Amino acid sequence: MNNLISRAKELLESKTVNVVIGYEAGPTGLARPAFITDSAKADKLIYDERCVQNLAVYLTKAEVKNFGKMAIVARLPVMRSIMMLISEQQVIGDNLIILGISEDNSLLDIASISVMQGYIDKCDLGNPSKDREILAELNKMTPEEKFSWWQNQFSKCIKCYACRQACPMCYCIRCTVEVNQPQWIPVQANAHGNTEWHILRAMHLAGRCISCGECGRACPVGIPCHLLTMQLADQVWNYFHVHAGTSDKMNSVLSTYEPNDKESFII
Amino acid sequence: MSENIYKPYLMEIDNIIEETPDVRTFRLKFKNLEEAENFSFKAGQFGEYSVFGEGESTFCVASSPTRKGYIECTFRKAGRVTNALANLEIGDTVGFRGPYGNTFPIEEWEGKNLLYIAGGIALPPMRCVIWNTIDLREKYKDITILYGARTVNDLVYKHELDEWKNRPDIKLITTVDPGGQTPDWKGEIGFVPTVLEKVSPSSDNTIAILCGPPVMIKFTMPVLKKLGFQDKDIFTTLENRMKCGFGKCGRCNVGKVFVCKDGPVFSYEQILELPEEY
Amino acid sequence: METTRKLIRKHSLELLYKKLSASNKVYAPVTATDKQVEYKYNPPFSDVTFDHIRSTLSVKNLVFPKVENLFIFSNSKTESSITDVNLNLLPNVVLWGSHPCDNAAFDILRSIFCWDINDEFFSKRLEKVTVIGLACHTSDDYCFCTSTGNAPNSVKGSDILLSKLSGGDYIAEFITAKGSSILASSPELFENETEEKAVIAVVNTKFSHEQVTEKLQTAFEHPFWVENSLRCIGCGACTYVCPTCACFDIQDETKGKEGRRYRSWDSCGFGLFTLHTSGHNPRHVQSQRWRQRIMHKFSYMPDRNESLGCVGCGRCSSACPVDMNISEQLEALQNI
Amino acid sequence: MARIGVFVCHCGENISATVDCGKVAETIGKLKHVVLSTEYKYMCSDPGQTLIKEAIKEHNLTGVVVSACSPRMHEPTFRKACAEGGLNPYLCEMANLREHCSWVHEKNELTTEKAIDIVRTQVEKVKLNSALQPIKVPVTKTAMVIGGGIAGIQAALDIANTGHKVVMIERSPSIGGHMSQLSETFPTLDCSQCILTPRMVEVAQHPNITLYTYAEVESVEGFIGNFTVKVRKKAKSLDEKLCTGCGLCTTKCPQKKIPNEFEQGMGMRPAIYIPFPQAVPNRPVIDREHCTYYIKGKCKICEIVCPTKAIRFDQPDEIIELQIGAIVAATGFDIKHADFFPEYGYGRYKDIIDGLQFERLASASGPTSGVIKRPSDGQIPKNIVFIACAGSRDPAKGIAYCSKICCMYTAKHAMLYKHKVHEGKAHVFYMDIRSGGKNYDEFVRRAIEEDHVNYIRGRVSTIYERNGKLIVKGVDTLLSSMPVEIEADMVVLATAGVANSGAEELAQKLHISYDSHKFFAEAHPKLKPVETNTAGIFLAGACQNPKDIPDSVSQASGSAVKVAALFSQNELTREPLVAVVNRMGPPLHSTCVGCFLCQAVCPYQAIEREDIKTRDGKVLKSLAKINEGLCQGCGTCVALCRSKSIDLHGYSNNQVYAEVVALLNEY
Amino acid sequence: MSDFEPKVVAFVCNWCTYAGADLTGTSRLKYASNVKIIRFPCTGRIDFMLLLKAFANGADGIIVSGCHPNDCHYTSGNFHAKRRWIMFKELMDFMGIDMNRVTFSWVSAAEGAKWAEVVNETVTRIREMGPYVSYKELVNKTIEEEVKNE
Repeated sequence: MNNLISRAKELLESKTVNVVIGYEAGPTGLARPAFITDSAKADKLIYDERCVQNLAVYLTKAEVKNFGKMAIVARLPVMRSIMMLISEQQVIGDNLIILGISEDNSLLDIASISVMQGYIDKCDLGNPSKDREILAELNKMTPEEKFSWWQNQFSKCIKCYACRQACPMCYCIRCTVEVNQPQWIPVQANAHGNTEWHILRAMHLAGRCISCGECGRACPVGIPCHLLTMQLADQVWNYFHVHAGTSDKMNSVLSTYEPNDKESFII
Repeated sequence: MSENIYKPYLMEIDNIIEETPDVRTFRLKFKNLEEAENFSFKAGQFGEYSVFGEGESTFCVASSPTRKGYIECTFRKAGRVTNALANLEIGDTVGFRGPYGNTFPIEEWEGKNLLYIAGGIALPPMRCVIWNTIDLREKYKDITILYGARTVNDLVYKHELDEWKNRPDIKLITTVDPGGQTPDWKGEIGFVPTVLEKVSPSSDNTIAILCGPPVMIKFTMPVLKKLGFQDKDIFTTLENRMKCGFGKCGRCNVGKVFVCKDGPVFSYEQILELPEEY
Repeated sequence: METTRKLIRKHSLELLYKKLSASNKVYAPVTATDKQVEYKYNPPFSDVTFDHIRSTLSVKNLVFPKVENLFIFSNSKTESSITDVNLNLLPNVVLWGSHPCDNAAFDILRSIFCWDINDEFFSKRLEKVTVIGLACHTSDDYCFCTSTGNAPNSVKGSDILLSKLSGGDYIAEFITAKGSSILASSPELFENETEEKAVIAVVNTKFSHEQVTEKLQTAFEHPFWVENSLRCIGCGACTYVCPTCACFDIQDETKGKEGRRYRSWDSCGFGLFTLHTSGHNPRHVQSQRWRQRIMHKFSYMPDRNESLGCVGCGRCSSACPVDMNISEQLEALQNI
Repeated sequence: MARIGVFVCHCGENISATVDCGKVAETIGKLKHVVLSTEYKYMCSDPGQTLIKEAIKEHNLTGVVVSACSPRMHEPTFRKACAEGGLNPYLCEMANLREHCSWVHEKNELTTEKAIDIVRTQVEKVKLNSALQPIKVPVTKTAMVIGGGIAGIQAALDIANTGHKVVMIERSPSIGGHMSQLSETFPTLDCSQCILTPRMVEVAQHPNITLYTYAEVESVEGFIGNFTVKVRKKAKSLDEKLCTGCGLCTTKCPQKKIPNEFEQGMGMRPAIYIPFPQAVPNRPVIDREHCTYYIKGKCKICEIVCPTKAIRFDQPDEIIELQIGAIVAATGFDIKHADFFPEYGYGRYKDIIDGLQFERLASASGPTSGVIKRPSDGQIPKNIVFIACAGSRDPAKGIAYCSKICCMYTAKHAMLYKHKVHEGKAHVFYMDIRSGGKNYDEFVRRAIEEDHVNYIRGRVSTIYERNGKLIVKGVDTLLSSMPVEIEADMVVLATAGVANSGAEELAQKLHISYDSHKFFAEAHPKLKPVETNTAGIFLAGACQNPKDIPDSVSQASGSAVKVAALFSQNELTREPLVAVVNRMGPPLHSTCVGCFLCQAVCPYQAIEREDIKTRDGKVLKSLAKINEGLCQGCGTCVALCRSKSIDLHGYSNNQVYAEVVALLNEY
Repeated sequence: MSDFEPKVVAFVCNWCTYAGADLTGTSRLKYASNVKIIRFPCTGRIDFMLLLKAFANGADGIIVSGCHPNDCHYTSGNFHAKRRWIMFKELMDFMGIDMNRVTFSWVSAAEGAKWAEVVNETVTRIREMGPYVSYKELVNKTIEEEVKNE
């Protein structure tokens, strides 16, 4: 952590960056995103298991973009999000300094996007193990069981869109739910509207989800909606052998194709 | 009448005028005569117009309260509701809730000169008060109307502009942006603030009523100040996104002011006190 | 007015619950499998929790459902007709075990829905609700009811307020006629009060809301808003879990010739909330929306509705995925 | 003000026999906004069309639904009728009651109900149609032909002769291509150069043709009718205006041991050289890679001997920018070279050569002046083996296709050999003989029957040297796979024709697609064999796949007509059914977030980047922008766009959504 | 359920399956009238949301059909569509939404007979499965509940 703080100070003092996006401890002891613009305040920065939010979500936020050059504290999911954001032209890699954090919470030396790519390549890119277990359980269910399991979850949804807002890949200026000509997704938070919203969200993240699980964690009513996108991330790997967020030049799975893509259901 | 404050009057479209390819004026009559009897409104107020199945949209009543038995509204095809409205025909049913909001203080203006300045699709919210004061012509002194649009095609109420033009007791100046004129255009060519400066109406005992896109307001205000208008003598209307129309749904407020309740009519003096949230 | 206080034993409480369930819908908190506390209609008494600090959602949906029909319509070739929703068919609801903060919210909601003209969808629903509140015997860091003029044992908004005694029985305080009628109909379940003291949570005052309101008068342009909302991601979680947030949207939905106009919860945290058709947005960045939320509750509402728009339940802070802690921010605002 | 007119056609009895047209018209007439719903026996007949035209005027219709046959049949008919009636043709839709209803179902109520559903769906759609105007794209009437082989020459001359300007780009110092290397051509055995060189000269002298040799395409931007092409003119180290082509420099150049490309390495050339005597232009270039001056910094003998002082050692490459309306890619092919056939010992044994090398040996202007001498010792081979399908049709070698020309040129080679070496023996190993074409099979029969070439059906497994002879081992599959062994003096491999070097790069510059063998891909294998997927770019010759001369010339003429047709208009008119990016108000308010995933799905490179800048040039926002000149309206981007910021005219989100709703709900 | 007639919507591309269905007509091959076609320029244009909209509006089954791989009029639209459907189907399977109600097929302009088969096979299958109650309930039940005011 000391490394992180001194590195942040150095970057701010040398005016290499205008802000360091990291974590601080809030009054209840939870870690939360922090925006350090003054090197004197860099001591607030923390890094430990409490630091869960995917900070990459801020890279596309208007008020944060105004800072210009910035540094960002990044564990693997954040790095992968950054890769996705660069490849989708939302972030310019040159404006960003990555304060990489390894699995054992130490500061990595990530000098460039290609170094970051090298680091990512060495990591396990599958879904987190606790989610893998739940996914396996769910996949064992019958279709009827799955339907009622998910309907039970969706019945709680209040359409607060925390899942969307917490996701670094949901950076659209206008979300499909805000389109009313036609009204693709029913506005109201009922079974119909909620189900279609979650289908839409998952499909829009197919091949783009980097399995950070932030959507599920952000949900105030506890819907594990991250399982939907993680299941698709698994399937993207099964079908296309691609992990999202592993290169800054990658095209999304659904915007590319191979003529010999295999499927078994088209007659 | 039902206590359901969200329930609209059913109105029948009595007449449709295609002002421009995108802009329509509807004349609406109450289906229920009793409702028509009990209905009244004042200049400046607005309502929620609806197509059942598409939703509601907010615009001013564009006809004068002095013309009884109907209301008129003018809208531009822009969103889901206005597109649906534009598809309707004479005889079709629409919903109307209102009137909501405050009014132009036309009683206070009696005995004064009136200067109306409007740009583009902002003439409709002003048409109501214009006709209202014209219909009470003897109560006011000079009435001047300066109306500008991007092109000749974008001018709305063309038939009424002709009528005003021909009336000796109204001074009408129309202008279009440079390049927006047609070969037979006889009005001014230039932006509204420029033309205003050129016409240079006296601010003496005069009320200015100003409606238009933000950029027009921005450049017209300094001209008005230069001409000597006081902030309290300049009026305009604000238009924020609205849903309920009566200060509950929570979106139209500018600071603590509800545009739907305390507006839409504001004097420039009032506007200056508002935070910039409109 | 002097209120009646009676003792009710734990087992009598169950009898009361069952009796009320027979003739009303009882809306009571239960702990769901994932540790979240949610309200359900007529859950078995054994499932009802008496120890929760706060439910995930507030109970405002009793009077302001997340989706509510305003009327039903029917379209033919040129005609349309409207059918009202019959609000008289609404069932009587007993809200059971809700905490004083949530109960205090009903008055605040009334100040929004009925400040100018009466919103009968709200008021008719409220008429049907009888509130049997439960004073808090536990609290956590998010709680700040005492800073908003409430208290863990405030009777505001309750018809009956239960307070837990150290021995596990309860004191019932009958506040309104609605509450007293329950006593009248089941006197056998209640005993006279003893010396035993109620266990009431301690919630320290964090700020003075009067001072905050005062400060906000001139704070509109203050850099505080941008600095303190950078991490806000712009979801609607805080507003949807809030017991007093009442912003709504009105939409139509059709199927064939039939359709309905309904209102549904909306949030000032969303950009779309104020977006004009032209693309212009008066509150186009998140700091302006965050400012709106706090201003609305602590400045505009005291001014316009003569009520503070916050009950200090702390739900918005606990629901926030990025720890936007409202009491922390208000404390800071008090001192700017 | 939607005012829809619906016309239900009986199609004689084709529809009315199973569908109750009266009921359809009556039910549809009750729909909102339908002001006219009528039926008629034959809508496509003159009176039927008149009915529509009159109704448009009488009822002031804003949309028309013709409920008749398939729109694939009569949509143009009825759209035209609407236009004649004063209604924008894109406000007309067809409901397919014949192919999709009356012809495929029995007469019953369900069929009529389905017909009503189909019509209702189109009524709901047409309400959301918008009046569209055909897209006009200006056309720059200059064509570019890339490649100066026979296909390029033919295309250039044909286009130039229609009166349009042509720019020809050739990367080698002379035009002529592979055809200029050939000796005689099948099946007529007339001299290749004799028929080619006049055309080469014509290209050079044609007033409408500008020729750039020793030049390559650097970049291509723009779209049909409006390409901007940057061309790199490689430095020839020569002032072409001064040079008279006397050739003195080439004879004096001290560096003479450079393998001659034109002779397929069978001869040598100097560093300053004219590729071949009939080259066009007949001017030398300095091969800087091999020139002593460029390597060692001194020599300059050519400069000294040049009578007109035309040598320019310091000449730089020059990049020129050209405005081009259409492009013909005619970059030709190449053949597989050394090391590709280790089993045949190519490269190890000097006397195993490829077909093009044999052409040079047989050519009167070649290194042996037309005498067939084997490379190793200059002896005339007495026993010669030709192996067809060397590489072609061999999936194991990665070339599954037939190179098409080898059967014919092998027969020609064998024949030429027999004509020149009367006592010699010629053997041909083949898999199948593919001799489809005018007089082609007769030609092969002649080789076998008149010139007694020994055709052996079978593959050669190996070639090795023994006692100065090349032992060719194979089997004769027609003789029960009997092993065959031939002691040959020389072996000629008809190696596979492959894509030319640099084809992939060029395809990427042109944004055209190419197949797995890097041959350029046609837009449609049958119906658009000359077009590419990028509008305004056409193909000629063997860059598409190996072809013989007549095929190359035909395709070249074909592409020339395509270019001429394009140039016959001042403006290109295109169907306006293209995608559009939402621009809600000012561009800054566009809902497009600029992720550009749409760019990747677009098969036509029709999606461009538009930067919204402040006055001082700072980029505020980047948006996708559809190039209407390129978009073909497939709509794949529309379905991909997450924010629904792209829509498709004619199949808009609103329209298809309304169709789904209308199809399933009764109103 | 013997007299249940399913509603089936077909989303097809203009160049192959729509033309193929035209050929079915021209060949006078008969098929079930339950299927109604919506024309798209290309399978690449078909938004996955439209499938959900079809179910929400009462469809019991869906057919999605376009050009065979490599035959796309626009070169690659069907390849993109294929990937989209792979993902969509996996998601639906995971959520328990019944993909046996959707037939994905490639039907070329020459396969008039195949189109009739695809339609008949789909209609028979959906008829056996019965109405798609669970999705209909998703839409209707909630509205009813809201009318009852919770």
